[in-house]
Amino acid sequence: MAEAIAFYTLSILILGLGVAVITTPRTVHSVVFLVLNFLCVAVLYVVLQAEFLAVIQILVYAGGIVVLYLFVVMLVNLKRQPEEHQDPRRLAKVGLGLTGAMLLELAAIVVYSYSREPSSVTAPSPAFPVQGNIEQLGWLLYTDYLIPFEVASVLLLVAMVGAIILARREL
Amino acid sequence: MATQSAPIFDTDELVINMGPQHPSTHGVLRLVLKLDGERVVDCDTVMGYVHRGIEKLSENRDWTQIILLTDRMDYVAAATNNLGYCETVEKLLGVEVPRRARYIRTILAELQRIGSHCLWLGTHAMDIGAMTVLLYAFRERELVLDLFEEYCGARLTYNSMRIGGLPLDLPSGWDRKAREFCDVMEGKLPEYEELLTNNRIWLERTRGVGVISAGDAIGLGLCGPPLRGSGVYRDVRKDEPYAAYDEFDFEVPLGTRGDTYDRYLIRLEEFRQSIRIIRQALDGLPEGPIMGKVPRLLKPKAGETYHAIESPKGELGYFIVSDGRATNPYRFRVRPPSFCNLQGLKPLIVGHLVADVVCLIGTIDIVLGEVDR
Amino acid sequence: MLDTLVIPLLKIVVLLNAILISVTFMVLMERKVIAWAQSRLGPMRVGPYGVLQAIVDPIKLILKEDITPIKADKMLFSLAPILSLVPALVAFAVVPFGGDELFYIADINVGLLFFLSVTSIGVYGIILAGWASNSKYPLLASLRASAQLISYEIAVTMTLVSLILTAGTLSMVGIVEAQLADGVWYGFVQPVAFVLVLIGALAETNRVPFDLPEAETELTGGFHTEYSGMRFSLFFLAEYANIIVISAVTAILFFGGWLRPFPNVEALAFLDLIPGWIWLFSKIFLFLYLFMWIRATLPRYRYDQLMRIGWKLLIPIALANIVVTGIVKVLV
Amino acid sequence: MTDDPKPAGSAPEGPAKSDAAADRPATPQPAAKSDEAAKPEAAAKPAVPAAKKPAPKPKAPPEPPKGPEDPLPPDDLEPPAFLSALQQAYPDAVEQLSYWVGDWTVIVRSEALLDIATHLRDDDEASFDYCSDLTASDWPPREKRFDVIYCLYSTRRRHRLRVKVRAGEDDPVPSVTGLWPAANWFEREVWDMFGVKFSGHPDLRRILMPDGWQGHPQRKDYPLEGPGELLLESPMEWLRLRNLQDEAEIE
Repeated sequence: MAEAIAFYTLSILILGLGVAVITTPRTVHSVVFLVLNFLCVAVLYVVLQAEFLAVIQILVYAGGIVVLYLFVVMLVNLKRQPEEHQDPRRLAKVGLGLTGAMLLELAAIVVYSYSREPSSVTAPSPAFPVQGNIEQLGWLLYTDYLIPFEVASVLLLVAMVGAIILARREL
Repeated sequence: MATQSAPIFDTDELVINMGPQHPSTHGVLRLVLKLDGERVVDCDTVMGYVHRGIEKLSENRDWTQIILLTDRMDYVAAATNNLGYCETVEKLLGVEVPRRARYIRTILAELQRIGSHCLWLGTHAMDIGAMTVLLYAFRERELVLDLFEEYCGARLTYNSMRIGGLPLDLPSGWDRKAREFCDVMEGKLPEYEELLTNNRIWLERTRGVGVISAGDAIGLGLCGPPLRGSGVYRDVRKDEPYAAYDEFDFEVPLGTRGDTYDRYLIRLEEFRQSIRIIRQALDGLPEGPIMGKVPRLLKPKAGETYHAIESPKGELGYFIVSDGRATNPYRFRVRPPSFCNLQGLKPLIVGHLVADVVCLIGTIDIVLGEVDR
Repeated sequence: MLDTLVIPLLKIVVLLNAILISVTFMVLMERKVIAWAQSRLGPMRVGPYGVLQAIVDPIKLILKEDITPIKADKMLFSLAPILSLVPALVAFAVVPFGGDELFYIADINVGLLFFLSVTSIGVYGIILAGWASNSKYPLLASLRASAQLISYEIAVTMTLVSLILTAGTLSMVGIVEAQLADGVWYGFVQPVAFVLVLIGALAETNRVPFDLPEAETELTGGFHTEYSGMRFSLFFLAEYANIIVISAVTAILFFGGWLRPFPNVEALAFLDLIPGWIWLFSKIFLFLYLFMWIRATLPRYRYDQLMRIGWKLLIPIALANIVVTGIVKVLV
Repeated sequence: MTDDPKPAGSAPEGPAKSDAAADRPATPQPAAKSDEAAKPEAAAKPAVPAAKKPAPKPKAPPEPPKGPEDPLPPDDLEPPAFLSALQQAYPDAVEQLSYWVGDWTVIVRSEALLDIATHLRDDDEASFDYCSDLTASDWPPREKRFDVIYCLYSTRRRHRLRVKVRAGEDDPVPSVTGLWPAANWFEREVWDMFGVKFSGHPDLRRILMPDGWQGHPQRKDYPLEGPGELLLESPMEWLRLRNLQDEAEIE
């Protein structure tokens, strides 16, 4: 019961803040709403008993990445209006496409979850040799998901090198 | 590889006003800084906030009344201002100053140099964030002020010299106290050095910051420690000796790199040389009168002269024109060392960061009362 | 009900008051310590040896006029001081002041990470304060703050990874217990990590020599230039609460928390007569003193030098430290 | 901005304070504040009858001084080598040599100032690489009322020289900023205080006085009391007028 109340309250908050992020006229305000949004998501993780994920969510997204957003938003002068695009209904088209994709995805999720055995969702992975949330996570990452994990880190490394090369005019 | 692409966003230069109310501009100096990020790309120096028209006032005052106006220029080194003015008028009048008076003048001027450098050291270190040095330096400056108070009764604006000599002889026991002060001061210098000279952060903040070559320094008319920091041997005390400096043995410290650290080392060394001069002067203090033969009514013959002394800030020059008829100078001009050194600020700070600006204002050691007059 | 709600609430109230009161006395202590370092007396007028200054100062700040600049962004301008204070207080939730359950509010299994993530939120207070003031010096300060805090957070987090490797847990209580089990303070096992964390702590709390976001002599007070009265004092509260919490965490991670010195030496067992929390408090006190001592002694770094130290010195050393710790852990 | 102050009592200028005040009209100069207003008066009014040559001549106490004495060097004194060389190199440009209490001064024509300055800086004998001071003095009765004085010093040879140039209100003096960057602010100050124009100066603005100031305070005909009575008597009114002016500028 309490869990349900928490979940729905948080969901409403998260959605409301999400709307606030894209509707606020001032960029800095929208970044602040984004931070609050992330914090609410972190609380949602805690409700789902994923403390590690919650803490990482705050540390990486709220504490790190959004600070960089703010940094950029404060540095850059956004007074100039964006130039008029040739197709005035471009935004509508893009929005329509995105919405369609989103709805498709949602439908796929619904269909998928109903087509499966309901018990398989709650069934845990094979028994862990370790106890505790973080320990289990670490165990999984370095055994079953080792290759995706390493691929992700290499991808991030490549992205970082690319960003540095783009940012520095001459090397 | 350089990609030529138009910037997507407008990047404005940030223009900030540093001063006239700012904790590190050492008075009412205003710098209009154009910043690219934190890097200074342009700088305009605005001054004149304490312009009191001392030159104009002096042209309407008696020759003796001007002495106390000179106090108000470089108010942390009033005695050297007095000295420069009195010597210039004596040069115009052709008055011979007794040897004892010249010795005492030298002692006072060197004490003043120590006092002024104390203030510089404290504020300079404070600007860079080392707050303790300020208190230490002011502790010693207090002793200098005490000595002056005992000599002439004032602690800041001394009015301590007269045309032709001195108003007062040294009080009894003053020379002993001055000697004690020399010992104390010599003992305290290692304290400053311990806090700063080999401090990693201090080195990083001052080494290679505000480098100016010898040629540029001469061209820009820098004087005093900023000029000597670039390795130019120029000290009015040696080149054009005045007071009793030709009778003493002292060295002129020179820098090699011309950066803030060199200027810092030079001023610290000047503490030691000043102590050395004071000791020599106290040892050899001759007996005799303290006033030369000066006419009651001062009316120098028509003519003009320029006379410079080495104030703690640099070459302090007086250019005085007498028309030979009035009891006041026809033209009274001060060549303020702070003004000239301040002119060297812009080439120093362009290209540096905001944090270096305060460091460089400190290193040129200006007093706005003297810049603006 | 009693165990899950009332007692934690009571603990929170007690702790909160303790922090706020200790901050005021910390200001007094800082003034006194710096005064002694500078051969002067410090506050002497209010009460014997100026002790009551700690009470008078907050009263003065509360009574002062609270000014909001006309051109400021009012919402963020009011939000910023709160945003900077709250994380500093929240971080205390996972700081254990003793081994017994009485001495901490929560011992969660991600305690150390929680501490790091919560303190990383505190930077928003500074950034938004600088931006919302709509003034140039605070803006510069908030740019400095964001760059500085991010880079130092990375260094500190990286460094703590090697400590976590040594302890094998993220729980604060667990780390102290691990030190007891190993019979040694981790300050001696991980001296490099200790130094790095200390430097990072100075940088994250904006203390000399890394007090660039405030830098009175350059930026005229930095991000809080436009603040006055109580809002200004909230920033101070946050700064000092941060110092206390970071001192406490450093003491716990590297100096055995509430353990006596040399917990493995039987001959020193008589030291256990002194309660654990006194040990912890004296360690915290030593760190506080160290912070003040550093402030009285050192000049300030320059912005680019600070960034250089963070990225080119601390982070590589922290990475190397992780590798070395890992190798030692595997071999031993 | 201000009205003519017309000080009623004592004469404002320095030289007028001599004992001979009674011989003259009560206020010798109406203390004009703006240079435009002062120009015709200053040129016309004194109408000094005698030759305006500043060469040594018998003193005329009641008159305001017509120029500096610029005493000739004594006959038995040989000028330094670089001065003789300068005289030989520019016989027409060097007007006079002067010597007083140990200081050498050379008076040159302003057209040739840049050549002479370059010579003085680059000549090995002279090598005056350091512009110690640059200032002016004002002698209102003279037609070329300003003396611009350059105090030069050589950090290599360790000797001094003063160079003097005469300038009127409208004839600019060539700027020596290109030779000695130090002269930049000095020339700005001279412009600010005396209104001497410097041609070729990169940035000739006021330096000590506020940007909107009227007049040049160091001139002898500028009153010691300052710009006028309005500022002193009714500062609010003065401020209002000033603000009006500022607004006009903004629009």
